[in-house]
Amino acid sequence: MESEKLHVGMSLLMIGLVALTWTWGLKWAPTELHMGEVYRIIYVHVPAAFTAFFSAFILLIASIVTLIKKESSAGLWGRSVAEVGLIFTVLTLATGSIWGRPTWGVWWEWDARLTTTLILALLYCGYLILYSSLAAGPQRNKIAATLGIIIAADVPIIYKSVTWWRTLHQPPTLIRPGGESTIDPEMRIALVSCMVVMIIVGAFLTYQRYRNLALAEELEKLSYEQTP
Amino acid sequence: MLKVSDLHFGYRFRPILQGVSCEVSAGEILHIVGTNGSGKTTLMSILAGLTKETAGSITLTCDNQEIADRRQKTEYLPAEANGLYGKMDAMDNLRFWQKLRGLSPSNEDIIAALAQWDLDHPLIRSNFPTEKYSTGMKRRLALARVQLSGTPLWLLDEPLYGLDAKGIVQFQSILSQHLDAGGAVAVVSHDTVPLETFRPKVLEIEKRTAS
Amino acid sequence: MSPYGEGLNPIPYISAAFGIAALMLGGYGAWIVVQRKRLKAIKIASQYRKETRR
Amino acid sequence: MKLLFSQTMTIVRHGFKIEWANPERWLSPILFAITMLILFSFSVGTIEGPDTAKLLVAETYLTAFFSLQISFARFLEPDQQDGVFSLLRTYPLSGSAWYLGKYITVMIMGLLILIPTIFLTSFLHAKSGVSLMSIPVITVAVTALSGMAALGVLLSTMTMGSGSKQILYPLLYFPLTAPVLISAVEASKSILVDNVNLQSLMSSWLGLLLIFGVMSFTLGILLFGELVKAE
Repeated sequence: MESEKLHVGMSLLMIGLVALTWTWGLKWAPTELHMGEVYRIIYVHVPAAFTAFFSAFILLIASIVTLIKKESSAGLWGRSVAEVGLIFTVLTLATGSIWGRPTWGVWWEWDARLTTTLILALLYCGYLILYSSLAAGPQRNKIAATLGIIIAADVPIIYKSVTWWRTLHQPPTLIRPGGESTIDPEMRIALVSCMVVMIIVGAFLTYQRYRNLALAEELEKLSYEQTP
Repeated sequence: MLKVSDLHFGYRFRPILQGVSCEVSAGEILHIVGTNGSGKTTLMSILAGLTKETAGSITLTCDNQEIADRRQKTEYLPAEANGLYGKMDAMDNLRFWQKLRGLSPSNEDIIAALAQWDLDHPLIRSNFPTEKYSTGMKRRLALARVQLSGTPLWLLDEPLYGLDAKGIVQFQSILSQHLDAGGAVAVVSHDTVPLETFRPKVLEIEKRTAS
Repeated sequence: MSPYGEGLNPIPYISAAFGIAALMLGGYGAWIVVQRKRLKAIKIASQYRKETRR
Repeated sequence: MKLLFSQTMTIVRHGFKIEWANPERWLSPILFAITMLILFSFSVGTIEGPDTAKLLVAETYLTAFFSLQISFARFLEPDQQDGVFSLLRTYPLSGSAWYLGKYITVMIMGLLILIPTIFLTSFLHAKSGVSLMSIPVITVAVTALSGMAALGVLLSTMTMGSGSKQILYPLLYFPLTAPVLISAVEASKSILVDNVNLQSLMSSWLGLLLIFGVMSFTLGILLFGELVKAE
């Protein structure tokens, strides 16, 4: 099966790209004046956060397509991108709190971005649980698509309210994790390349997960054909 | 009135209806027969507009105009459900469904319809929740809803379920009134004897054979 | 300068962050690969049975 | 258009008939609110000092938040019995009239829970001198309710067929309406503490509440019709 070799090749490429951009961020990017080395966590935290929120956008598109084109497989795409989105939100929270420890001295800080990511993680969990709790079929695709649109439409409002709420209670600290305020050009290139690679990895994982789901559905189809 | 051509329906890759075609004209009864699980109820729910067919076409024409939204001219009686709000009484239940159709029946019309089904007794027609009704009474109330709806096409799934002998006679009388007035009926019923007098047109649905 | 920044050895934090990232993404990828293999095996088995039965 | 309006009014009128015939459906959220307020007082103790308003506002909105969720979760139960919901889908009933009817019913039942909660907090904590029973605060609360009700009807319809309804509320409904809680609490606080007037709040919290309300309602009207269409 030639496509097998293709996918193995692609995954190796992914691993190579990630390794390259991470070493770039870890080794070759300059140290940060204020925070020293520990800021390098930004090279995994910010790309993960960006991918997490970007997958919410893709979920919106997949959901709209599901509602418009009934027979399309967009429902499975929505389900896969939500799962990958959950992985990245959890990753963002983990790296965010690891970065927070040396920066704020605590594992959790009610930073606007982190809080929104936390809520987004809950929403992804809700989406996946609702998806699996419904009986398979066109109705489930429609309900999941509706929820996908609601979640994606709500994220900006959540972020807005949390940011206002956050600035009300604590004035923004000088360097916030994920803050690009004091970033110089060299760091910016490294960060952007890390982000681009992380988006590609996210897309690749979503595509592979989608293929598994499509394969599982195909097997279900076959199993029905066998039943008398 | 109702024309169904080459209807296909599959649920989760399982083809249930394969190329069903039939026609019901005004004043006619279509009796849908078939073994259990052959898709009779699925066909009814497709005709009622609850489920979408995967292929094929259904056209409903009343006084030779095609109806865009079939639901305006169709009343559906599901097999295991009567569509009654348990906490509401008979009058309110009937009034609710007629109002949704844009009709506003007076109390007399509702009571007259209930009378035909022996449900018009003052103690049981109002402030008496329908959840306290017996199965037969609920079925008769649902049939009263179908009768009051004034729609030309009736889709009745096991209408005789729970009806006693008297109920069956009442059912036959409203059925003949409906047919004489130029209405049409598609019915699924295991109990075929009461329908014989109307010499129904029969549509046989074979069970899907394993591919 | 963040009060906790100086004198704190950043290596464990950086390695923890990147380690978790590698673990989660790698683990998820591996899980997908395992799942793909399992599904493929079932598919091939069912096709084989179909041929022999006909 | 007239049919649309009469269909909506039919759903609203019969919605009330059901609620009236089944008082437990709206009494239990109110009683839940009362108990929560009492438990709040027991756990927080007497409230004085600068933070009084903050605590009272938080207490009110949290209590209202949870009791509203109870009534939203059970909102479509009468429709689910005896195949009423499926029969409604076979009727020539437009999705928006249906949604609008349900929305109005939920809004009024929501007010029946929200207003007593606000009154009770002010009543129970009269000694603290802070009262939420003022027009601006109630306007903020009702605006918050308008968004939550719009989302509540949609989510109730979506989770109707799913088995795990209980878990879906903390995972879906609360995170989605978190901005409403934040905005309502902050807006009410700025009214009570800094006696900011409503107009200036429009460009901040009240504005966000309105955007949330309008967005949820529009999503509701558009997506509800899609959900009930023949699948």
